[in-house]
Amino acid sequence: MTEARSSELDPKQVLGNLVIREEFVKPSRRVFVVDKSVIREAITRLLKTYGETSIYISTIAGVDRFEQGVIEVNYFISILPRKEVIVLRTQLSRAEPVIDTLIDIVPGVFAGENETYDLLGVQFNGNNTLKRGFFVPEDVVGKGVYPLRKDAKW
Amino acid sequence: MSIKLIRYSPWLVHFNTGACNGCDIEVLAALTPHYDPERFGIRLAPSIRHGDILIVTGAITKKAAIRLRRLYEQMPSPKFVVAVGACAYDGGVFKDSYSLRRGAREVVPVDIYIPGCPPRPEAILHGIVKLLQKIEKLSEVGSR
Amino acid sequence: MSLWSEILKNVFKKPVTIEYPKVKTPIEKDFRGLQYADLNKCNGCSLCAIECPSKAIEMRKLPEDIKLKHNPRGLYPVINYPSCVFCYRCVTICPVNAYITKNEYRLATETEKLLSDTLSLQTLKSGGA
Amino acid sequence: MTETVLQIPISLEIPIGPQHPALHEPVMLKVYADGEEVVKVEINTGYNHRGVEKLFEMNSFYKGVFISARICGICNTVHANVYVRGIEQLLGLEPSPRAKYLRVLAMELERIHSHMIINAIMAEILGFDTLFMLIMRDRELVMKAKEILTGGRVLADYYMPGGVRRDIDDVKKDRILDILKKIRPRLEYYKKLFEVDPTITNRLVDVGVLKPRDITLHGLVGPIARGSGVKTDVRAEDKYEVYGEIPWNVITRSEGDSLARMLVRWDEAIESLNMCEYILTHLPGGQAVVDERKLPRVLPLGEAFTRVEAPRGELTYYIIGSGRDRPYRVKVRTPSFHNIINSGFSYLGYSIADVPVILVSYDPCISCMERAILIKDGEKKYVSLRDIVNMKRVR
Repeated sequence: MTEARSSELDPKQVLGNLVIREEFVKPSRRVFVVDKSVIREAITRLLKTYGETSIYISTIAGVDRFEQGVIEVNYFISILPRKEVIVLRTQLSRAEPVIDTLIDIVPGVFAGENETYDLLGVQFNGNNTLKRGFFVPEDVVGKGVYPLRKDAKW
Repeated sequence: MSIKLIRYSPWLVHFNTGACNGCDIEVLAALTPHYDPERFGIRLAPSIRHGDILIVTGAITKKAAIRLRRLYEQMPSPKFVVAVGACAYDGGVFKDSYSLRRGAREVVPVDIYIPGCPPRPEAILHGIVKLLQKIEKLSEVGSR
Repeated sequence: MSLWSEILKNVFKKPVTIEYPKVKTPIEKDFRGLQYADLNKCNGCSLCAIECPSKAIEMRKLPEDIKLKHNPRGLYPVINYPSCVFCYRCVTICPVNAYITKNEYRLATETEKLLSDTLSLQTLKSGGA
Repeated sequence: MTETVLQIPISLEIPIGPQHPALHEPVMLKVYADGEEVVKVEINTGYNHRGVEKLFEMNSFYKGVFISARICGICNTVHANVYVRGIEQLLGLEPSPRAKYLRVLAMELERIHSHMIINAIMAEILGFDTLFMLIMRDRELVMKAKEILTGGRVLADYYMPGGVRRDIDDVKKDRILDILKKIRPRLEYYKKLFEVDPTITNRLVDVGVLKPRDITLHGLVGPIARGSGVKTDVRAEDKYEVYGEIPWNVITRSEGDSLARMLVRWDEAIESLNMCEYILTHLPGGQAVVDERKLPRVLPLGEAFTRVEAPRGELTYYIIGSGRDRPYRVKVRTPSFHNIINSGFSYLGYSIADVPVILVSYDPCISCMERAILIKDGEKKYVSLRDIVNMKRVR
């Protein structure tokens, strides 16, 4: 009974005071901008409300916003009973892109966090599986270049 | 185009150097009943050391290039290389990527190119038959 | 019982194999095979070379003895087939529909380049310009 | 249990790949085995990394349509479709109803042939080579239908923002319908074979069982999730193109083992066949082909996140426009990226002989997986694709 009711909750209510502002990604997918320090809490709340078998992290997309000096990390979360995809967006400073890992809460971020680290150089605190050069060829790794950064040269 | 020319059974070795699987499934399709290259004695070799013809599919990534070179060195002579698809020729749509070498010929000597993206199975067979005719010519010159 | 009928059916059935070099497999008329520019129409705008996703098209100068009124710049596209991905972007983007498309797919080549220049230049002769 | 297995001293290291006769995929596996039990598998990847996401940023977004199709040859129409829909969202274009129907037709034909090829490979892995050859023979029919529709056997290059690139007439329509009629009894026969044949069921039943909780926590998608009773299908959730209009069902099974995953695929192939026939008999009139010369040249600012149900599961594209002719960022997350990299836990407790079966039941596709970056290392028990198949052959 409680299960059915909780799946009707709007994700905005669930996240509550964590949301700094709301944006949109076409086609009408809601983006909740949260601070990087509360990302673990946000995911835990979503997991608790909707249940472990009802949501999964679909994509982790890092974006280098070169002009603004930030690296965005977007978590695309699919909520199955609501047939909806919401986005949690965090912004990290470009000079020191560090964010807490989710790997102990949701093991499925393993692939995404590794990829974001190798391509964009985002450090995930507490994830000790990160390793460079598994995908990027060695000559690029040797120069310490993250290929998807806008100022990358090789 | 006569098949009589073919005296030997060339065995193929297939190496995917970073293809999109398009060429791979067409190479696979070329080996199935519809086209049946075993009529010419062509079949997949169980190991690189038994192979006569190396089929290279896909863009040559820097990591795979090292392996391709090593495979080529391990093949017994005479050995021939067939580059299948635009990616193996020069990278196709992927040229200019940070992760690629420009084409198979940078790494190994290529005997025949099969254009297409991906080539039809018939085109792959056509290319191999053409290569066999070339081999035949070479061996005739050699025996004289 | 059904086993026997299956066996009999298969004994008299033709094999599915197409004896390829002897028998040609049926190819669709509009299969994306080789394409080249018809110089009777091409105006040398270079749009195909710019738009080609695999950068397989190179604009070349026409031979000196050929002067075309509709082609003031004297350029024509030359496709390098091994590099081409046969997406037909050049065919659909061409402002004057100058490309001729064929369903020919047997293009295996021993040489490093297989160019469309002779095919393109032939269109001038046959067109009787 | 997991911990103790990992602590067993490693007795034998078997390197497999990147070139291997049974393995047509460029991955290198280091398998650590103790007797029959795999204790650890390391995957070395990067052999197929082509830097696609950077290429999107370097080329105009029209070239991106063709690059996206070449990320994966087996699922090229879905890649192109999801990219084109993202571009359409940014440009504000809407294709005609006929174009939408034709788009779905191309995608469903591709789903049939993709599901057939993975089932054929599964038959080969089980040592049932006759079945492999039979399925591959019948798959040629689907390829012919694709050739009639799109002009290419594998790579369709069928999509353009605003519509499709070629139309079909009544003659072609009837030919495709004829082919579909021939395929239907074959698909039903193979499905029955997978249900009843002891050669297959003895190897697949109760192998690689996944619970719904494992599926969502590890982000597994597609037929794998549906084989474990998780009802997730982007076609039903987003109702993109015309999936909201044509009748079809989401297939789920509750067993969660390898056989359930393969049977979900056969059921889906039959479901796709029904959709194709419905589309061909209910094709609306109008203009489907878009004039590429009149399309806008600039991609406006904005963000789009589009999803599609690829044969292997949910495929997502995240596109950011730049106000110029090239996108600012394109992020591609392919189904194999999650299905293969995150599924390492599922091999625990099974013997070596079961590893290839489990692996193939995930429908591995390295080119999809590595398009951007692939990283993996020991730590977990990690087993990769078709490669492990080889393990069996090596022995």
